[in-house]
Amino acid sequence: MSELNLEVQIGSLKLKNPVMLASGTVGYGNEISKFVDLSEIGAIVTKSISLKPRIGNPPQRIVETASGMLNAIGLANVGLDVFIEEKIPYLQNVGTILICNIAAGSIEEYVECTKVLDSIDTVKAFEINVSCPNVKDGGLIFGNDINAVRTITEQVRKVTDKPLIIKLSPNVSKIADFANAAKKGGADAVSAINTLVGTAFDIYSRKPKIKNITGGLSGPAIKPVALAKVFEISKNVDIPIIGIGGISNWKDAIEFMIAGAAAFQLGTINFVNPMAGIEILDGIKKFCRENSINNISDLTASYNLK
Amino acid sequence: MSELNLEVQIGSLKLKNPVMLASGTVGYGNEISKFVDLSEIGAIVTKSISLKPRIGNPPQRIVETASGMLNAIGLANVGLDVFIEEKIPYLQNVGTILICNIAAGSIEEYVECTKVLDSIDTVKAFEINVSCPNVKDGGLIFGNDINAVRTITEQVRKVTDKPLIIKLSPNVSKIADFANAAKKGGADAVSAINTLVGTAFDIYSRKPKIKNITGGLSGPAIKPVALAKVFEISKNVDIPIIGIGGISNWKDAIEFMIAGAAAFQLGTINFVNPMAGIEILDGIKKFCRENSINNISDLTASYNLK
Amino acid sequence: MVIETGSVISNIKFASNVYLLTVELPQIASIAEPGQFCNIKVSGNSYPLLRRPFSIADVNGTHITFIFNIVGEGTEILSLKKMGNRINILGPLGQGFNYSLKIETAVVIAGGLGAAPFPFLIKVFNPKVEVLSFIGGRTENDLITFGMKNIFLSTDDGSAGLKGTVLDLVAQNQNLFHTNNTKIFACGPTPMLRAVKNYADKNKIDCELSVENVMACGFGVCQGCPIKKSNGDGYYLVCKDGPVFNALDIAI
Amino acid sequence: MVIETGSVISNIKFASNVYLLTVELPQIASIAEPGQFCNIKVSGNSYPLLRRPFSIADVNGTHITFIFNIVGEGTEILSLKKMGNRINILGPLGQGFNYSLKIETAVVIAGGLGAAPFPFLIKVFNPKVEVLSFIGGRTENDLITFGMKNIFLSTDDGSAGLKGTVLDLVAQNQNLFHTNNTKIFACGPTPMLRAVKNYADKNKIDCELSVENVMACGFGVCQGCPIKKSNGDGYYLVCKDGPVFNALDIAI
Ligand SMILES: Cc1cc2nc3c(=O)[nH]c(=O)nc-3n(C[C@H](O)[C@H](O)[C@H](O)COP(=O)(O)OP(=O)(O)OC[C@H]3O[C@@H](n4cnc5c(N)ncnc54)[C@H](O)[C@@H]3O)c2cc1C
Ligand SMILES: Cc1cc2nc3c(=O)[nH]c(=O)nc-3n(C[C@H](O)[C@H](O)[C@H](O)COP(=O)(O)OP(=O)(O)OC[C@H]3O[C@@H](n4cnc5c(N)ncnc54)[C@H](O)[C@@H]3O)c2cc1C
Ligand SMILES: Cc1cc2nc3c(=O)[nH]c(=O)nc-3n(C[C@H](O)[C@H](O)[C@H](O)COP(=O)(O)O)c2cc1C
Ligand SMILES: Cc1cc2nc3c(=O)[nH]c(=O)nc-3n(C[C@H](O)[C@H](O)[C@H](O)COP(=O)(O)O)c2cc1C
Ligand code: FES
Ligand code: FES
Repeated sequence: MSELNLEVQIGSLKLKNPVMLASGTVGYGNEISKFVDLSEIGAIVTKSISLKPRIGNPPQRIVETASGMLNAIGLANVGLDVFIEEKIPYLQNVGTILICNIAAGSIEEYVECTKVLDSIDTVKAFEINVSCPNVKDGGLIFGNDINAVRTITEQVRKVTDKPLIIKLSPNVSKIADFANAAKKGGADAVSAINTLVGTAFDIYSRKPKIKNITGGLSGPAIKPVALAKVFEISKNVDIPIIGIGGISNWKDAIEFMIAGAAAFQLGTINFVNPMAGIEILDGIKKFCRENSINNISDLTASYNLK
Repeated sequence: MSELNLEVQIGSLKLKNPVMLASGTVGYGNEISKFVDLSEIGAIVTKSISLKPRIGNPPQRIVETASGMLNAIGLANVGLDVFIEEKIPYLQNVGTILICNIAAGSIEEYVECTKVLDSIDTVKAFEINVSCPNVKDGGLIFGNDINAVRTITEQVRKVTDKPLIIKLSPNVSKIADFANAAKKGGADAVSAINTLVGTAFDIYSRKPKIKNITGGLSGPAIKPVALAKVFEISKNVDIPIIGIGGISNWKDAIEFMIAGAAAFQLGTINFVNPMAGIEILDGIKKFCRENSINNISDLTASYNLK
Repeated sequence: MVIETGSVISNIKFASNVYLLTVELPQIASIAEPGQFCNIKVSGNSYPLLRRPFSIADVNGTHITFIFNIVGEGTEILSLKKMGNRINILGPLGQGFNYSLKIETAVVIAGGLGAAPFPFLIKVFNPKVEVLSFIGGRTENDLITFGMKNIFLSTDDGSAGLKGTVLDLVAQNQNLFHTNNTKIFACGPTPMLRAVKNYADKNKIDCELSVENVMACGFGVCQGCPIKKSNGDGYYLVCKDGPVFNALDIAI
Repeated sequence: MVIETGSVISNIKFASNVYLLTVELPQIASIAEPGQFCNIKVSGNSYPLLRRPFSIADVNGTHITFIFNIVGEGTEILSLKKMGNRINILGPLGQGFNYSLKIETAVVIAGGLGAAPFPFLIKVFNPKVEVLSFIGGRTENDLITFGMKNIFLSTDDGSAGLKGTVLDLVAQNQNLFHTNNTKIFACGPTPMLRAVKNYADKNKIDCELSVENVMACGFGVCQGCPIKKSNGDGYYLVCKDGPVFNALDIAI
């Protein structure tokens, strides 16, 4: 039996396997490492970092929905300085690829953050969050504007040679156009999707259940939408895709790869099952062996439309 | 105790209560009437009708997802002539308001269908489906094009004085802009939302689980998204809204009214519980009584954002 | 067609993965016909969302029996039901078998779980009808003979009965058919039904097939369950026009 | 902090709507501290999606006991667990109470289900500590006295104990506190905690509050459970920095 090759290539970034942990769902790695040996995971994407610390939105920040959840954390994060001083030292020893996710309220801030982090060896790639729906400035405004996505990509590209991943918003009519803008701007890959805009009201108080009024919908509920977005990009744009949205088990993960993803990220499932990353990796290995797949990357975009 | 007034007004259309049954989920009324006394329901919206019959998409047309389902029926319908000859006679005696939903591949077809149906007394209003994601021609192409929505509305408006409802696609960045286009085009109301584009793949055959490749996601999974769309329209456009998306019980229905809906439609839940319409009506009555609400319409857009 | 919530009378595991579920459903039982099915809400909450369709396997007074195997989460939940649990069931649905008096020989062909609708059918046949039951499966464990009569068996692996397909088995025993008034009733996987249809066409034997399709509503409103008509390019709905069709009417 | 799947030892309904659930959880039991909580997966499938947080009410050898009431679908499912059922539990989580030796009088204040964390706390106190338990509820049925010591009761409707709030009850018995080394431990609805905090501030009594917030992860990664710091405009995370806080540290 030939050796199973789990390596995947995302632009110039090589991962030992396609399992990534999504931004905002594993903090800076310390808590989740109590459950999974991070060195077995393909890559970890840190919580969106901004130039200055953000305290985030007031509570209530989350609410459960049918097979999903809404969140409006408001990009709470320690800010660039503390991240570098306190979080990076831990992350450099975990033995997995570290990808820094950056969120910003202006193009300058994206560029500044990237520039600073570019000099840090431990940071192997960037994921630019142009699509967070839960902050007043930036976020969704960029994510829904093709030109902004293109410009941000171009400007960030200028200050780093490391792999650049643009994380796309699903709250658009044609996500392929945005993937194309990212590509034209010089991105190595896109990740799709961030959360869908949603809300919930308390019928007695008539208040939104989330203080921010709207939040981002994640979890199994959005999987069909996320798959359709990944598939749309795959059919229309020649760029590596990192699939995200509602993955809870190895079957879901493989479904994303078939639909076009080169790798995938686990989000909400980490909250429910912090060992999901390892379990999914095991499931994938078993599937590949049982189906005589020698290179996991052969699964990518292997859809059969006949 | 004062009498509870369940009447709602949607433009010039008055309904005895806000419970409507959504297009494509109750056929032409005959099957569902075995479970509910339709005369107790506010209105019934018939399956999208087109000028000529459509046989619809080949199987598989549906697949279950987490708290939702994908469908790609392909607007299977009997066509205008058979509808008028065979379906209308039944529908005219059911004792509820009949709203005809029209789908078409061209503006002319929309106009033609409306013109023909306008002369039929039993038809009390039109719902124009500019947003079906599952047909190659028309559908989503119109639904994602603001000018098309505006033009269709204007043209249809010219041939009927009956209440005109435009059913909007959620697969856009800013649904309020589309609601506004409908309003400018002369619509009395908008209904939101139609299904979200989604897909699913079989990991062994690598084929899409739905023959049409993508389908429309409906059911509880989409409720948070639907609520956010209704709320977005309510905040930005002064037009009556009919809320649709994942409603399964009376609490969901009231949540939609609070978020901005003047009335609401039940879709997927009809498949699981064909008596849902009546049960929801009962639940709403009880809620209003317990909360001293005398006019159900007071709930509409009664959100408290403080 | 009613919605009825009934108590589980028994839920017996009677083969490796096969269960016999009996539920007290007086209303449905009083109007059910062989070949019809019910759409079952397997849980009390919205997981899973949709009902699951199952053939009416047998009716005894006010009791309805279903035969099912575990293939996914819905049937898994169903397998855990215990005496006294209440289940919400929609039925009876669809068009059943036409089992008129003219039939002299009823050739029942069942593949695997396709045996499900036949105990009820066999029971209601006029006693003069000669029933021949041909039951096929991949292996011995797949063979369900519950409620069957004059049983012939086949397995793909030869672990029981003839080694071969159920169609091989039928062909081998063709001499038993009183060809003038013979009718085939078949239920099973699509490849089997296709073979049965071809066989019936070729031998000009009247034939009814009970087919399956994924379903959302089960009562004709969602249009989710089409099956191609043999004439023209339209579709029938499996849940409303079927699940039993004359083999001549459908293209499978 | 481990994920452990344990068997239900017992699940007893001990008041109108209140359950005492005991689960065999050797790993969690061996490291749990009073005031910590567990995040429980109430079902074996994805409905409901998220875990549900519950205080560790008591630890006996390898057994952990939870006290809960039915408020929604998750707790409803939990109430149906029977001996032998397996439950997947994440714990122990968060920071518990500081119950150091210096305390002479421990004033335990519980509102309704807020009684949950105290049996364990009371058990681990140094035997010399004098425990006074003040338990309030809307009505008699809300009062949970399980595992409490030196109990004082109040109800809003006067159906048991003092008619009034639990704070009225505390004030009435203030003479029992050895003020120098008195410490308050409180858990209950936010309005009650707010009143306790004010009371402690005013009387300069050291005070720890166990607070709640909706949670997704329970172990500090989602940032879903903020509570305002009393100084500065940042937030603590209830699941990681709490659920027990010194009353001086948080704004509620
Ligand atoms: C009219 C009719 C009568 C039936 N009678 C019986 C019966 O008597 N006994 C019995 O065991 N089964 C019967 N079935 C099949 C039964 O409905 C499915 O096995 C069941 O719905 C699967 O549910 P699940 O949640 O366990 O599996 P899921 O997780 O929903 O699906 C598991 C796998 O089965 C496939 N599947 C699901 N539903 C169907 C379906 N309706 N048709 C074909 N494939 C499907 C899925 O695509 C998937 O691959 C019948 C189906 C129909 C349409
Ligand atoms: C650290 C911590 C310890 C807890 N300890 C206990 C305990 O020992 N015993 C006990 O009975 N309960 C305890 N709770 C509360 C318990 O977690 C909730 O009652 C439970 O999650 C409700 O689940 P459900 O599915 O039944 O209700 P849902 O349907 O989820 O919710 C029903 C209602 O309760 C509200 N709610 C849900 N979760 C919370 C929450 N975490 N905080 C406040 N309101 C909520 C919802 O907004 C809704 O209005 C604790 C909560 C926390 C955060
Ligand atoms: C609580 C929470 C916080 C998140 N924070 C971020 C973030 O800071 N930056 C980001 O790019 N995405 C963030 N996301 C989005 C996830 O990375 C992911 O794109 C999304 O949740 C969909 O995947 P899932 O369905 O697997 O959760 C967050 C998601 C959740 C649920
Ligand atoms: C099987 C199916 C068929 C549908 N057919 C139509 C249709 O013909 N015309 C239309 O406007 N909407 C159609 N819809 C959309 C519904 O009317 C409704 O907008 C959507 O399902 C969201 O509501 P729900 O979540 O309550 O189902 C269909 C939905 C389903 C599930
Ligand atoms: S299953 Fe809905 S029409 Fe057949
Ligand atoms: S619940 Fe996730 S950080 Fe507290």
